[in-house]
Amino acid sequence: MSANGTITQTLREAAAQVLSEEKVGVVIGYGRDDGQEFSTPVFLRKAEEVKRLVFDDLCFGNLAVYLPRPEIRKMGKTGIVVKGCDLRAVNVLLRENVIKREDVLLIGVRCGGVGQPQLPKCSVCELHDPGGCDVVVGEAIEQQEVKAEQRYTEAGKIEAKPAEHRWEFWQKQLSKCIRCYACRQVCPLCYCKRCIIEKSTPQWVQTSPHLRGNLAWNVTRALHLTGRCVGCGECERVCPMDIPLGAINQKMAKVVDERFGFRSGFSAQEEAPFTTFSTEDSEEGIL
Amino acid sequence: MATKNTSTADQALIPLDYKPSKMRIERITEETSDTKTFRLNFCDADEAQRFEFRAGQFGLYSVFGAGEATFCIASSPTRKEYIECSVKRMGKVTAELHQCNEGDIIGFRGPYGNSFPMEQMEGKNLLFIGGGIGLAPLRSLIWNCLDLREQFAEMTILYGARTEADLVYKEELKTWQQMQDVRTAYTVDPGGETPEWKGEVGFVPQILEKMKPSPKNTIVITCGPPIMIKFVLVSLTGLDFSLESAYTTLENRMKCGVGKCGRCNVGNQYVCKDGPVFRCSDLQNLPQEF
Amino acid sequence: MGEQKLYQASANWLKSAVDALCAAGIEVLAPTQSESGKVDLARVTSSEQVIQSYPNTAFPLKRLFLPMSEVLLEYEKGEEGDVELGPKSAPAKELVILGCRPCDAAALEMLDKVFQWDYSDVPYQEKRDRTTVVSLACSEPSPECFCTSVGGSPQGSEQSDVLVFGGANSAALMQINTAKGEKFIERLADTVTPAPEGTKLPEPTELEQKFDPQKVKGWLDENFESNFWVENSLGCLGCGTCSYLCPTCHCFDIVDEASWNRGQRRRNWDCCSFALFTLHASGHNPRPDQAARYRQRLMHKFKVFPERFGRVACVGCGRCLKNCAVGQNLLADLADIESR
Amino acid sequence: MSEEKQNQSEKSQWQPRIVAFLCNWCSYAGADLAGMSRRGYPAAIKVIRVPCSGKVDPMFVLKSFERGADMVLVSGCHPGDCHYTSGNYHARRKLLAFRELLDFFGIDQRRFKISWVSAAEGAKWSSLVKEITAEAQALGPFKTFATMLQGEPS
Repeated sequence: MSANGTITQTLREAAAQVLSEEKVGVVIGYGRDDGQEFSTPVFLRKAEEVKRLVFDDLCFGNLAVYLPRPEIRKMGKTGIVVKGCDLRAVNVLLRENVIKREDVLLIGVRCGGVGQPQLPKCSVCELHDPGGCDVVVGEAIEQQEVKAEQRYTEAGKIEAKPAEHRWEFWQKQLSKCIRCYACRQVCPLCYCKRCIIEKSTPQWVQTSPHLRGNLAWNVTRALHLTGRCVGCGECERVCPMDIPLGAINQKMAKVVDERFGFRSGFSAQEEAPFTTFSTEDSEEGIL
Repeated sequence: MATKNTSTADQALIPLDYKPSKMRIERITEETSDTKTFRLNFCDADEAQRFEFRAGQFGLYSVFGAGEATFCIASSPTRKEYIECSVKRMGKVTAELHQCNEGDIIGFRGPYGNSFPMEQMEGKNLLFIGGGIGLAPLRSLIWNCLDLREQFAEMTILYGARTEADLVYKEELKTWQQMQDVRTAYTVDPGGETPEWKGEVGFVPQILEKMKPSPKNTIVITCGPPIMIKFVLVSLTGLDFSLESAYTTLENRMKCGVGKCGRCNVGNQYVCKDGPVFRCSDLQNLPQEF
Repeated sequence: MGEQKLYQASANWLKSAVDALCAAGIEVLAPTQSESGKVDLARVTSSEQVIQSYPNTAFPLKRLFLPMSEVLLEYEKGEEGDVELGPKSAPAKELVILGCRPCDAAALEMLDKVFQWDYSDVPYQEKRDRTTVVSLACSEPSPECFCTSVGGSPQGSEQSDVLVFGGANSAALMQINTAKGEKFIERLADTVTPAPEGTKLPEPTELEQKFDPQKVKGWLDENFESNFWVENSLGCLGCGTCSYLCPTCHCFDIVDEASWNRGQRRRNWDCCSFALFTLHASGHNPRPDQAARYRQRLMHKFKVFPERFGRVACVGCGRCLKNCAVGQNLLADLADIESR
Repeated sequence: MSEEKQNQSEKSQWQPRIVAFLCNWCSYAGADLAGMSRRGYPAAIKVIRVPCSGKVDPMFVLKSFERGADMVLVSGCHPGDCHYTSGNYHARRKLLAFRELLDFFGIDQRRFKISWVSAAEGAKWSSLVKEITAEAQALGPFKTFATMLQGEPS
């Protein structure tokens, strides 16, 4: 067990305190029932319930997905357990005015990485220590330096293929899509009340799970997350068809990084690349 | 078989391949700024010959390329030369329907669902209460009853809309008004009237209470927006009507129309198969999820 | 039922069946394993593609009869304003499904009930009629399995034309249940022999009953309004994974897709977890939140279906709990209901 | 006729379909000027007028391909000249990123063109259209989307 193992106790104490002092109406954290293969979301309303809380290396979920939900907001101020990667999503929600800082109480966890073996995103994590949280638990973790070329290795593997092979690859991958929209539903940044796919006048994206519709859906999803996606990788984790969605998002993250020097979710004040522009932007490829 | 409402093996199944019949739009009538009535004819003479329905049943109308949408058949089963439907412009299919011209071909499947209880209505006083576009299913029934007038006792029509401009079937409203053996009351919501308006002003339930119809030997059939139905039922109860002798129709999003696509159920009742016509007293026992 | 017809075959029965059927030019679906390790039924042309040992397939059978997306209608608008409708239905080719599990075969019973409810659904029935289902009895149920709680059994023969016991490591015993099953055996010819008189089926595999659907229904009857629905759906993301992987979920959408003067009407899977599922064009939604949608899913399976069709719409395959992204656990929810 | 020759002759008869989204203020006026000054340009191009190049959502482009376009062009005002001050700057960011995504999927990015044509550049418009029509002709029918529906999911 990694360094994460010792955090549970401190986390429970922190949650019990904010609940008993009525600083929050709910704490969203991770719990694990018997037989569960990974830690799953729990919603705690009372200090007595904190024994359900755990933190371990199977806390994959990005709980920020629950923050915009009306049924959660009804409970009052929301306490939420966030890893560094989750905090980036919270920052985007703040930046986009979906939630207000005073409506959330961030319980940051110094996380050494999740997954057995560890997820690729954790080995290039630049936010083991979530800054700007109201409470932080866990011991300090030494931050390894991450080089630019390490950030986009999944996208890079696909970029390295010749174009025909890329299309062949994606054709195979996208044909598998069953349009369950788990990728959208699990994404903390897909908070639209009505997704473009659910609008029919006009019907921009075909809802049928054939390659044409699936391509349109996945292109649309990728573009709507460009400059916003924080790379938490939840979409890829939950995809029941094992489509490498993370690579698509990573590609777009790379595009905005290279073109505009922008990486999403490191601050709640940043200006997103598609809400602004520079007169110096590249003209390459324009006739 | 112990299960309720399930067909037994010896009952012949109707094959359904989801292919619609082609129908030509014979006439388009503009009812209001956002509602049109379409008169349709089967392109195939045999299909026209075979087609039968009962008042209250619905069909799935399709504009090829836009999709299918569900509407009741608004014309009377006694007028066999055509069918009519009245469509309010709301979503994708209805918008496309409104773009259609006379002579265009659209698709139709049906009729589906149950119908108004014509047998129980025989010999009774009939009270029709309609609101807005909800007059469409009632219109089918009203003409059906008028064409068989001697089978029923008194007929009363109470109809209201938000404004004068939102009243549908304006010509027919006049015709009914002029009939000696039909009592009518038309109303618009307060503020919806023009200086020339000679009808009532007020919400349908208020006018109903003012009219004080007798519950004796009367069957009520009411269609309209859910909020109107809700208060009409309150008023009816206040006037000593039994909700056992009151009927209404439900609407839910539907795709198949025949109990397979799984979205129109309210509790264990499928609007497409067990409805759209429901007895009001039965509705009160269903989960309030409509 | 008359005398049970039993045949015996070698441990390699699956592979020999694939070869025999392929040689006869019949379409065969058999368990295969993808690069990522996923086991699924796929069209095969040779026994080399087939694996013989697996807990269950990733997908249930429903997509073979109710495809994820299928064309119901093709249309083409002519110059004169006329519309041509198609396609002409092609004669259905015979198809044999090899090696599905008894729970997945049993699910066809529920689908049959819906698709034969007063109206016989032609696209479904055509595929159903052309297909022979050869199931493989379970000797080692997985931890997520609970077929015995919903009236099934690891050796259940419901809707299996043939049920095979053993195989992989031991000789196979085949139980023939229908005329389609007999035809299947004929095609295998010399690779099977009638079992000697007095041959008995293996002892049933034990699988503890994990809840009582009657008790669950009793609670559901009384508790349309309950805090349970809100509390237990807080974590639910509202995606379609559970429904899409469910052998009995059958809800669908019908959409038109047009390009210029021609297009298709397609039937696509749909799911009661989606907000759009019941949304009216007016904006009114009878099931406005995830709690209502989650309730619909449970109610439909464990209350509405029993009331309309005499049994629950669940076969206990456990795919929903195994695949849920947030660990939503149907079994735990039902146990919770039972304890109330 | 040999099969190869037949293919060649079909290819020469074949006309590409190019969908062009032109901003109302510059490129559309530029195309108009080309017409008024009797500068010919190939008719393969189908013009859709939009208020601003910033209005063009990548979904417009995708939809065009879905509906059978062999090439799509988005054209707006030169940087600094946008009628709405910055629409074309936004378009530049959005559309170039979109083009990279298409390329990532392995979809031929030569099928998607972006240009700046001002209201005074009738000549540029005329030569641009000639140039890209020739390129579309040489590339042949855009099969990626056309063949996409042939394999039905099973």
